[in-house]
Amino acid sequence: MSHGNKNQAAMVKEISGTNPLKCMKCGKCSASCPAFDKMDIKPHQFVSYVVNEDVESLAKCESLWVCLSCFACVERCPRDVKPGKIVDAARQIVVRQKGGNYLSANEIPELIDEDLPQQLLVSAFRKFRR
Amino acid sequence: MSIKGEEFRPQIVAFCCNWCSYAGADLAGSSRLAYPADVKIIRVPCSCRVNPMFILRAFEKGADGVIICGCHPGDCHYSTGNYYARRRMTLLFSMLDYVGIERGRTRVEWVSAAEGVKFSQTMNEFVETIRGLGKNVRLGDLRCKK
Amino acid sequence: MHGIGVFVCHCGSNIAATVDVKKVVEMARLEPGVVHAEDYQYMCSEAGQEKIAAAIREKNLKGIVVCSCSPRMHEATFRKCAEKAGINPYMVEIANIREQCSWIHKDIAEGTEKAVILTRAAIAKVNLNTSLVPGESLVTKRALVIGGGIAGIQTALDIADAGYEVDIVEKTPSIGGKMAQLDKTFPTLDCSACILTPKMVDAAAHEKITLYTYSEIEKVSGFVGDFTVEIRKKARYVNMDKCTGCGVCMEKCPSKKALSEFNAGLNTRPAIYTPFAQAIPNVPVIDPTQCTKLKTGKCGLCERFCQAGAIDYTQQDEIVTQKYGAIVVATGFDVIKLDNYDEYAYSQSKDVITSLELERIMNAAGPTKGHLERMSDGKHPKNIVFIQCVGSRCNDSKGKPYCSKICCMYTAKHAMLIRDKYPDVNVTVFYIDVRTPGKNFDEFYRRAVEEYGVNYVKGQVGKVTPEPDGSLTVHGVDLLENKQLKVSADMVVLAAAIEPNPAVRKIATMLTASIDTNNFLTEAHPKLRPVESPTAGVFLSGVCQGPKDIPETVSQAGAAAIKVVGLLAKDKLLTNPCTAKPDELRCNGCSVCANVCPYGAISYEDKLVNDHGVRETRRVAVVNSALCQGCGACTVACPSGVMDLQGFSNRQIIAEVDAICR
Amino acid sequence: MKYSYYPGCTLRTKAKKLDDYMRASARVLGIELEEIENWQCCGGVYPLSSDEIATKLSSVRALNEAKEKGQDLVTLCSACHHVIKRVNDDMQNVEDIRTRANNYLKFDEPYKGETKVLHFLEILRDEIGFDKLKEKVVNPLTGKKIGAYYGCLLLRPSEILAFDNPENPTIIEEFIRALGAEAVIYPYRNECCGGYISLKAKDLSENMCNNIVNSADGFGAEMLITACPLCQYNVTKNSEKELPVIYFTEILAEALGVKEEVDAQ
Repeated sequence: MSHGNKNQAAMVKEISGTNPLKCMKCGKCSASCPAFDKMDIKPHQFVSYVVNEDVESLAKCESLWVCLSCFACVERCPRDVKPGKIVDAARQIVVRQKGGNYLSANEIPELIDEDLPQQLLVSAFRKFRR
Repeated sequence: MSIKGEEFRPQIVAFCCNWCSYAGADLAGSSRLAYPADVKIIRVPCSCRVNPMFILRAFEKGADGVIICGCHPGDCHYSTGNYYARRRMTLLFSMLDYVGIERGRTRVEWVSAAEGVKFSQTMNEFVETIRGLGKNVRLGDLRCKK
Repeated sequence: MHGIGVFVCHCGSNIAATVDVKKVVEMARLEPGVVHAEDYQYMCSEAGQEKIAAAIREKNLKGIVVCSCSPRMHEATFRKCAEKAGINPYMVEIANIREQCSWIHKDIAEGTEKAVILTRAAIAKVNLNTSLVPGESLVTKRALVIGGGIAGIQTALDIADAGYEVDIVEKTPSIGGKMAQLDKTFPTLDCSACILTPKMVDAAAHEKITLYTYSEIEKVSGFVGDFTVEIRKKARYVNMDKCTGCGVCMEKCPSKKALSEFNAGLNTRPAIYTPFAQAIPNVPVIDPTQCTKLKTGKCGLCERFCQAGAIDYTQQDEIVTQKYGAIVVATGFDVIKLDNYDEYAYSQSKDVITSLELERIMNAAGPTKGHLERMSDGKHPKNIVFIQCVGSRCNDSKGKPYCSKICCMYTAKHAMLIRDKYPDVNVTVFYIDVRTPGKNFDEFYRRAVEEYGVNYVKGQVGKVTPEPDGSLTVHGVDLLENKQLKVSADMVVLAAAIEPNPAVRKIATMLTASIDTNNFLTEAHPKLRPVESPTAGVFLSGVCQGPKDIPETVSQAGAAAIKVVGLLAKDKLLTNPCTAKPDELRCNGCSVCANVCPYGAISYEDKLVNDHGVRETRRVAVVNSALCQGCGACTVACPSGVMDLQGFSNRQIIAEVDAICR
Repeated sequence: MKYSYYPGCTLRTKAKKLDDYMRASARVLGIELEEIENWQCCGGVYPLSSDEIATKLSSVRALNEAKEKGQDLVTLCSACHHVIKRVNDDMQNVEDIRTRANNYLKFDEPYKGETKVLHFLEILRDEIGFDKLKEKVVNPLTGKKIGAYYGCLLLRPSEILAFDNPENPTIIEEFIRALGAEAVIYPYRNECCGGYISLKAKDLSENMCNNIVNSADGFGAEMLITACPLCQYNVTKNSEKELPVIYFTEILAEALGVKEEVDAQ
């Protein structure tokens, strides 16, 4: 089943500090996620990709960039798996690689308006770029 | 974990009360929850049966660590035995500390009959601590070594 | 001691796979005192025991060591075998080379080395064993059952039918427990009250059963066969002998604000009340926190209207002391508090209820007289959503790690009953897994789906939001469709986890019965002794041991009863001979040992002693071996090291330490 | 009562009013705030990865400065509070992060999470007390129907933030009541506004903010109050209904009678 990259899966586990095997596939994370409809890989599926050592698919998915880090899944997960941390770890792996940035500085001017708080840009930079 | 040439393998004595901790150890066994073979268990009726003399004797004879396990406070089969054990061991351990036996070499842990996982975890941790501390020489009685 | 025999068991491959059994035999032969050593496939088998017996007789063995499974498993077996072969049963020691060696180690060299050391320690100990003779104690032929739910009632009935006296102690004003609150029961849908009340009546009418309702256990002392228990009979403020159960007092009582415990807090009851109409005994109690007369001295209406003159505001709690040979714990369960699950809006909306509350709503004697109504506005709901596993199967700090076991079935029952009675109501069940093992259970669940059209959706709900129009939105997910769902509902029912009755912790402590991390009582053996507690004479019945449905509870109740009957049928019990024993010659009568003894087994006597030719009268400690339970607290407390414990003597334990550290 | 105060980037610029109203109110309430010297931006989001420390250092510096002064550290912006409180928890409980951060920062004495991190609302609740606050109100907001919008950062993960019940919080409602207004409770008050996602996926944030505003409006709220500049921005910009979203410090200043003085500055 697992042809993937063992190292990367181990890295996701290490960065996130969670154990995907604790998951019982209840789906409470997916039921709680406000970004569910924008996600190609759904929160309850994150764990399977790590268990099956297919971090590559996870790294290519859109979900990395639409997770809001609102921690609803972390708060409500009955098994202490914390799917939000897993997706963030995968995102980390991507942005740490060269060229993994999801947001370029050139895009910024057309994205902002005059009321936009600094906090938004700071957060976006931290989440979308190395 | 295989027996390799010069790897330090500590000598560890565990006193377990018959009602909770010994049963917890049995549960760890039947659940196949491994812990190092360095731990050898002595069954006593209650943690309050553990005479400080036994612990001193173990160190004299070359033990590197001694752990006493009993029922959780309030759950003692004999109602109050573990409270006696707790008080005695607190005193003994500070005395041992005074003579140079590091705190980490002695430990009291409450393990119920249902806590096989905790028993195994505790033993793994304890052995790890003792491995970190290395061989114990304080109190060792050379006459005992023949 | 010369003449030790060592018997090493293979336990099939359980031991032999990781321990070189032959090597253990070979090493044992080298130990001092050992004159015989052998191994065998299964030492506990008849053939194995015959081998031991033969060796004892032929080699004139004085003591034996069996290297096998845990002594908690087969120590008794091998003691009996030794006794049959003619040596004292206490000349047997067990080296636990299975649970504490072969099962936890993988490497043969390592396992064998440890097995050799454990054997060596057992040999060193048996060298110092002495023959011990158990004493005898009498058995009080009366049993106590703590808890008057279906578990307690059934246990009591079975014990009483066997001819023994039984007392039931029930905390609330009536027996009946949780089952009395249920409307229908799965998988047959028969009426809970219809099958329970006859049993309640039987218990009350049985000549061998005494009911102590509205009573609690205050103190327990003693041991198997001879427990002494203090029972607190809380003041009812109603004279049980005079009360006719007419119920006028309840009608006239002006204070009607207390939430009804029986109706799960959905409506109110008077300050003087019986929990439900079929209560047994049918004698009300006055709730002192609610009664105006008891709080302020004014009112007294119930007294004025009681024609039997049964009201007595001066009644006090009463302590009854009773002796028992055996005690059965049947304290049952409660539904968890839902404080940690506010995402389901239980505390924010009256229309989010627990399944137990729904049970009361569906019941003809409940707050809505059996009509399906919303608690907020009394409207008939059109859409009902059930959420499973609320607080069950959680390994975070909020819930319970176990499966509550009964929820899948009762939810199928509720769904079916609602669809049957109100075909206009849509029922959706959000589940993680549907767990229906049991006779006719899965068929029952399938009927809910196939015949009653209940909509089952796989996926846990994330949140329930109350809407301005009074409806509820259930934010769920359909994992099989991989879609988020928002379902509009008029009522949401939560399958809240069950947990052991919170009172059980205190009771377990009094009984010195062990309890697990979830507050379920521990059984003596998970498979082979499921209704016995590790504490002799204490037995377990019902959910206090683990989640169970009614049929399982009733079976366990019967099993606990037969264990009690087996105990009470004996006139005498052998006592544990491993008791404390002072060395009279060296005792100086300092009294330290008596202070630590939890059983009051130590007293002091003036005795004539002969100390190296000097004859004098000295005050020395004396142990009553009938009372001593052998904990050993005194042996360590004794400043002069005079007190020792037979079977676990100082010398024996030191010999073990020496053998291990050699 | 003297505290160290960490304002954060946005309170210096776009959300200056959030800060100003608070400072004026604090003066009335006798809360003394000493701004951390040379504070650096917290980063806006808590770095979840457990293997790097660089993104946590600015918080540790601020925490250590408060420790050296022997003061509790007060925050106002939800994001700063979230980040600093979680970093502090790491410094207390995650040995690896603690060791590496201290090795790098080389303080006189290693920082081990000694500083207590408080949100300004917690000071109002736990140090001043809402009863006392009520007594200080000179201009009660009687008749106003106000919805509290908590957002996500103040409440979750509750294990660490320990701010309030994460699914049914009450602190801001109690605050509203103390000022004499009516608190409107609506179920979306702890749902996320979309945060930084509004930059690249505006529609997602719009959907979420509409849910929030529609729910609050449905339950009768006339305005929402928040502690987070980003929430304020998103909920205002990305919802269709025109429900005012203002900072909680603004109504505090109003009730305490210092709003005009701030507005005049």
